[in-house]
Amino acid sequence: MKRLETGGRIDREAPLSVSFDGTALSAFQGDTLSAAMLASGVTVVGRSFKYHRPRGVYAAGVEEPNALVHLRDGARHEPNVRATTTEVFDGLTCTSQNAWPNLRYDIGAVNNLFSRFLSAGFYYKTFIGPFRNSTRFWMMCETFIRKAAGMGRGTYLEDPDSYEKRHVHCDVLVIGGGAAGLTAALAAGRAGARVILVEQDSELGGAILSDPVGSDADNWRISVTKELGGMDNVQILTRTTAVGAYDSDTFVLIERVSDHLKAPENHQPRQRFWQVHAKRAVLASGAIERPLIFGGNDKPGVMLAHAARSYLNRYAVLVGDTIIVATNNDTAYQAAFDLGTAGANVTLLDARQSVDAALLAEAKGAGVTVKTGHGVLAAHGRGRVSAVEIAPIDAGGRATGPISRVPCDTLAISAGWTPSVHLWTQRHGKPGFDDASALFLAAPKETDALQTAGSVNAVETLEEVITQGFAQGAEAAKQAGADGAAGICPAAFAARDWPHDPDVIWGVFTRDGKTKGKAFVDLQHDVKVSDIDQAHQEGYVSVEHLKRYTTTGMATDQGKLSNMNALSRMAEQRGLRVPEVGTTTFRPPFIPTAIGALVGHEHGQHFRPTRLSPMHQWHVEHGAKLTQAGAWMRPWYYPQSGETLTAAYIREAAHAREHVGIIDVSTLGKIAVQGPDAAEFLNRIYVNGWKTLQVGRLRYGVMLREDGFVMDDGATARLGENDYFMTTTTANAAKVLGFAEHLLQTAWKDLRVHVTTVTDQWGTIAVAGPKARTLLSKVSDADLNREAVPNNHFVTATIADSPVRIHRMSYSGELAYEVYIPAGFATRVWERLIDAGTEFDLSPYGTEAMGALRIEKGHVAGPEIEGRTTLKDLGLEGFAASKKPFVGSVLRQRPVLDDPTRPTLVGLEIEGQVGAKAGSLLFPLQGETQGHGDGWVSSTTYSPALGKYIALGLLNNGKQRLGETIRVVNFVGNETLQAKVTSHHFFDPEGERQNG
Amino acid sequence: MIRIDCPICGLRTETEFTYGADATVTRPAMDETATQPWVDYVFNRDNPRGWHLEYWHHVQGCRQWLVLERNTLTHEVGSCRLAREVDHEAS
Amino acid sequence: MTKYSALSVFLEGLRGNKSWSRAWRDPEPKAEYDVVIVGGGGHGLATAYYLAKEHGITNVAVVEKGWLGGGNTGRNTTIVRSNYMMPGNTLFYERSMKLWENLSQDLNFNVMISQRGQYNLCHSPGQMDAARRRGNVMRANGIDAELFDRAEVQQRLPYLDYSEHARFPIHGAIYQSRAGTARHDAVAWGFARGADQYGVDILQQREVTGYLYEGGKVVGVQTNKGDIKAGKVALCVAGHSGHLAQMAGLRLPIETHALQAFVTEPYKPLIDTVISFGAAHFYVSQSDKGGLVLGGDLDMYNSYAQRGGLPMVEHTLASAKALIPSLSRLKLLRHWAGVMDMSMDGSPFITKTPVDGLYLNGGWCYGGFKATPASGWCFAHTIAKDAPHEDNAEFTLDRFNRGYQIDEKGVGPQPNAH
Amino acid sequence: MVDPVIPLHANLVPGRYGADGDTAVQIGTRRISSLWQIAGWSDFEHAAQPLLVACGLAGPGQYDETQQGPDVTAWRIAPDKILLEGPPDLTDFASDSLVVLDLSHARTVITLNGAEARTLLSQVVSVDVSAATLPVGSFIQTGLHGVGVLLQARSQNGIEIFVPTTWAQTILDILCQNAMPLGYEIMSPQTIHAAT
Repeated sequence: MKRLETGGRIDREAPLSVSFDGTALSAFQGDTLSAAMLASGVTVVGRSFKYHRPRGVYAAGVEEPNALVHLRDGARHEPNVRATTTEVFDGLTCTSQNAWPNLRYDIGAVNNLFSRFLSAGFYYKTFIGPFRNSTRFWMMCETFIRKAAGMGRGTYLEDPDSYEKRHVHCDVLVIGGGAAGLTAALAAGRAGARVILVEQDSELGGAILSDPVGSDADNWRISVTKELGGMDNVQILTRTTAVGAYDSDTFVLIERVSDHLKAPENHQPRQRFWQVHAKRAVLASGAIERPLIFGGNDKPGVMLAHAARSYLNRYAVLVGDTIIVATNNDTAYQAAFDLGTAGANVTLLDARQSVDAALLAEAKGAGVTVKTGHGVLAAHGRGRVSAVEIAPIDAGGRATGPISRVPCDTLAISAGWTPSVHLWTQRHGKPGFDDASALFLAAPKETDALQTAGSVNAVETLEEVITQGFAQGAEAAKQAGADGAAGICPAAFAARDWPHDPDVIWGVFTRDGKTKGKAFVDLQHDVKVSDIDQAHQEGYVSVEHLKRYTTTGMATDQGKLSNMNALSRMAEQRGLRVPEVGTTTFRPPFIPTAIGALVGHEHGQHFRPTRLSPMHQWHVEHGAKLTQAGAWMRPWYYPQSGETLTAAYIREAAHAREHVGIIDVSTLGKIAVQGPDAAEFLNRIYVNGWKTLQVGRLRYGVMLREDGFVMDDGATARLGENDYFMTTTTANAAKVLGFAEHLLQTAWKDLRVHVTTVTDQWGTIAVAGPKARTLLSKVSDADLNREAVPNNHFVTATIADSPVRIHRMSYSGELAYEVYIPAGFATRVWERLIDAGTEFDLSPYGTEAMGALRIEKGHVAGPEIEGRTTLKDLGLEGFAASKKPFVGSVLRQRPVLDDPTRPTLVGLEIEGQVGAKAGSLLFPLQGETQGHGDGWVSSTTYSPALGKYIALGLLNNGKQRLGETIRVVNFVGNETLQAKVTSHHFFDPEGERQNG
Repeated sequence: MIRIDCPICGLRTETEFTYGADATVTRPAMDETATQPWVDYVFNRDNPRGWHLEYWHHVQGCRQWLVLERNTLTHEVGSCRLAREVDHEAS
Repeated sequence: MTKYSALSVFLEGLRGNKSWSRAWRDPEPKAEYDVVIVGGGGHGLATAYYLAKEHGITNVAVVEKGWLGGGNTGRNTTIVRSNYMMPGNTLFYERSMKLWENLSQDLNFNVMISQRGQYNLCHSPGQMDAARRRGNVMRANGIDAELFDRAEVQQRLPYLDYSEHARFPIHGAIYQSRAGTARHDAVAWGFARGADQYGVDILQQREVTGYLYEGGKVVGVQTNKGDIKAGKVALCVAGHSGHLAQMAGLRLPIETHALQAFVTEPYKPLIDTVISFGAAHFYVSQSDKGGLVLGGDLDMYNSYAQRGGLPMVEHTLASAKALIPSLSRLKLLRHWAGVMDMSMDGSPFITKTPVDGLYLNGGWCYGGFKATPASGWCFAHTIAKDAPHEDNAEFTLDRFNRGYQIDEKGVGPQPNAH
Repeated sequence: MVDPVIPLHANLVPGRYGADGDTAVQIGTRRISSLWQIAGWSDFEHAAQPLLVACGLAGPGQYDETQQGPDVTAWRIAPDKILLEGPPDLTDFASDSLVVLDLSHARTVITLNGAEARTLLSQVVSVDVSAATLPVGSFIQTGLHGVGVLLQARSQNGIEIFVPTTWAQTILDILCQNAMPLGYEIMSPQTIHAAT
């Protein structure tokens, strides 16, 4: 292996510092990592998955199964990086993987010696272990298996780079920048369509980049690329891979913005995710060369013929001195000729019995020896291939004559080409089978918006590739509504044809149909021809069974190299044709894709949007500890210096009962219900009646789901004749609104009602405590006397120059008001209350204290309205009107929901000085503590007002058990308490305080 | 990424919508007191494999409930109408 | 039939692995069976196995339209656990767990039960309370469960996001140490081999197209390759239950939805347990091969397409990175979807149907894999005895009429929310 | 009446952020003088006409086109709903056929200006925001980071985003995050006020 003095697309003026396992490589700008490895004589680049066999560079593109490395280090460390698609940069460091202690002496290679015992599915048959009802033996074995498995090593360090998403819309998306893609983009661009042309390589050209610089092909590429570059309506994305074709018109592209650099620069993302919506798309994704199968076909020094040519012409690396090219088709001849011309001693073995005379003549001219009707039966060599056994073969690939051993240092192979139909099948399912080429091809219908062009269709000549690309591009533009003229297709250049031959062999075998030595179908996963045979023998005959039993096609290349050969062997075993065997399904992504790129910015604090009260800034500035409530951040408690949550909530709750407290309840869902039929609407959606509610009043309401369980509760005020103001719980606001809109737009179209969220319009402050009225009277112009504003009434007023609405209602059980303030004035009103409250010893309180107050009062909340409780369970059946139907009124009467022994809401007074934990189970004082218990604890708190720990719970037949002492068992906390069952109205059951 | 042609807003991605399930069921009249019609409406489904009529709610757009024809096997979409303009008995 | 063991692997290896026998036969169907099971996935094969093993009913056929184990059995994220809270579910899933623990020995097939434990993370005090209730129910039913606080979780799973940037901070977790994973394909193959050894006929590539009736009773199935008579016909076709029930004139409380699964490239061990995020529907484990297996939420709309929509791809991977920031540079290898019977309360059916002679096992939502052994065990009991076992007594179709909704999440009759 | 507080003011720290080079986009906010929603039913267009005329508007308008009157801007956000910026108190127009709702505090405007304003927008919304599809004078209701917003193109390089107020901060944060590779400037609220 050596770097040539001239030629290639590398910049010899720009040598780069690149190392592999600590050894410096010869590398220039324009190299891929695999090119630099080959240029530097690196033969073994990695170890295989199962047998840890040494492997070398096998391909030159995304299909590479062997050359996977650890790239970079520290937080930018990345495992399983394909050297063949990694552009080198100055300072690149990479190391080998899946080898210990090192690549040369890998302990794991012992598996290779025992491979006969590790054949397909061996682990299903052993490691079962002697112990009944125990998985211990297997798990012990598994520990070792897991360490040996896997490929690269990941890191626990956080990725320092950013990823970006973009959404673009175009008329024509062209996938692939090879000859067909270039002409497709050209035609569509000339027609005036908005075109996006995507190419995964760093440059446009596709296979043309493997032609010599200055060749006709290269000149053609430059001229077409130049014309495309001049079109404003054509966007060219290089270093970008179309990884997925999703529903409708959606494609996902991943652009590697900074991967060719040591690290992203100037705040640029590492990668960019493009979500493309394309009216039409042209898939010009080309084809991937297929390997021939024979014994020892995995040895370093064996590689795809086109890869050898690519390394030569693009990177000026001659991969060997004495090269055997083994093929079953015409296309490998060009590789042989170029390698010969570059100075290698090349022998070409063609499996076919007869070959076109012109081709043979050309070979003679290039100094390439051709043996027709011959194949490689086995490759030999330690570390690297040093010789091959060749033999004359018949049309089935079986050796028919004497075997001879020929020395060589490189074996370049080709068994034909497999079209890359991945994106088409992602969208449309299984491909069709083309008998002429014996290949799976896309089967587009005339109407499909995803068209195909070029080698992906197994087109035989370059002329046709180019004209088909052009025609498909023009058609796509026309279908997308671009009506300009595409003009004339650029003339083709000379290139080698790809004549179809459905009868080509896929492997070379001994006289009795065996491979000679280990012959690998899936290189990375070490699946041998004999594994496929064995799976067949054991009855794993379906393509899906065989894939899963042998793991063929499941490696990081997802079968790009192995699928067709595996199918061919299966077909032989079953005596069927390949299409009758079928094929597995290609799934996105086309190539392994960084998770970060699919996430973009939606991680960390941006994982989900955050919703903030208009008074949020004040809470933050005043030291509130915040908690999540769905999307919202809410003040949990306001700790004084060094105070714990428990100390703080007890202080805050007690304070509200003694003096006055305020809490930000802006998170309550608020819905404007408007229209002449609003009362009828409320009557239907709430269990209680609304026809009598007068303007200026409000009322508590409960609503059920359609299935009769409780959904939500809250107060609704009547602001005007046709104007109601509904509140919902924080958690259910969106659900209630969507449900109301659904009913109004589908089932209740006759009701003239609109519902609109006004949660964002209003900040809300609850003011609670004996001094609440005094405080509000001081800051507002309203008359809040008991007579003027009894409970469940509201008034409009002004506080701190802001218009507000003061609702008199209580959640805490105290004398309490809710002040509704236009959001932009909310902080101002809050601050006014804080200032004015000094003389009343006002203190803000958070959600934990709010919880304590509502538990004392026996109000239900989320832990009780948990989706499985009924009105009766929660002691709310008194609200249900008997004379009118409402949502859920029929299904709530199903027998199980109506069972009198169901768990019902009770209070629990905990004995002793330790609180119960919510989620504890309830059991009678006597008997086993087994099963589901007699109920559970839903909410707990220390009650400052009662001076004891209390809880709410749901207890079987609870109403009949008041006064009973029961056990409260928290198994996971190893704690059993006793509690007395009481009414859930612990505090001020008569409501004297809130009505005072 | 399913794309839905909202009659009000135009062609949009599915992420702007929430799914409202089967649009072929008819909610019983409010005064229906028998259990079975409600059980059928709330719980039982045709669940076709192929073309289906479904409710979708354009929550991040015009907030209209839509009736969309969609193929559950291929995810192709057909007509899309405002639910309020769909005569239920006729559909 | 070769008995599998280390010795047999050794001896066969010496002989070049040439004399392994078939794992199951490819028989010609008989004209009539005592029981025809429709659906050759894990549940159908387990049903056949336990019919033979527990009830001595061996004149059984399993009819599969494609290849056995080719549906959801081979598409799921392989998690087994028994952390169910609702009466009707708790003991059923624990029966399954107990069967799992002996399944490799029972089947003489290593289904690779790996009791690596499972963490359900909690991100608020309310979630901790709900987890405690679940854990207490489990413990009171003899199922292992532990509740960990944030510090304990951090010590055990140091690679999660405990930074101040975490949108949903971790408050703690509920943990079941006996939970874990199994090798999904092996479960189907092991049950198939086990059933076959009892004489059950597994008929692949044969699609049921209708039923044979006598006086309103189902007495067999029509298939694309001819009729087969049967004493009883049992459906095990989760994902397609609605479709096959409709052929018998039944409307089910089921919608079919697609659930996605994801696998990364293989890596050396990074995550040695199963972790479920509490702030979004997301869970992760690492397979023996080294791929991280990620599970997400439903695509939200009815679907029979076995491929996933892009929004849920983005959503699931966002959850992955939000939970474990270091996953960012690791690479997604492949994603796919299975079609789920999503029932109206999130719980399954193992029951006789209103049609005489027709039995239903379905409605598994995305809990089907872990239920496989108990599902087969209980369904076999139900078919053999014509009455449910107490562990599946509530998995009936009429429970919605009665109001017995087994709703683990408390979200109500909204299939895509379970 | 006092000035309402725009929730972003505390966090809009004027300055230049992100990538070096030309400032690709300026991010700021502006006051909403008033915002009302009017809604009706099958006779909505008829019922709304007097109010629209009083606001100097010709009619209910199109679903994608901003209607600009002398003092009032209007967006037809649904078949039977119109959002109006700038009108006086509309309470008196309410009837059995028309309901009105004050939403003046329910939205916050985030402004994007600059050569890459539309690029930035394309990073956060899935709709086509190119000038061809979202021309000057048009509007779109769509989702941004999971939140329903209204976008309007005020000029070739100037976009306004109407965000529900309680989501405004999170939207601003995600916009800034996305603008880092472009290079952006946060405009001081005073500057913006002076400019509008």
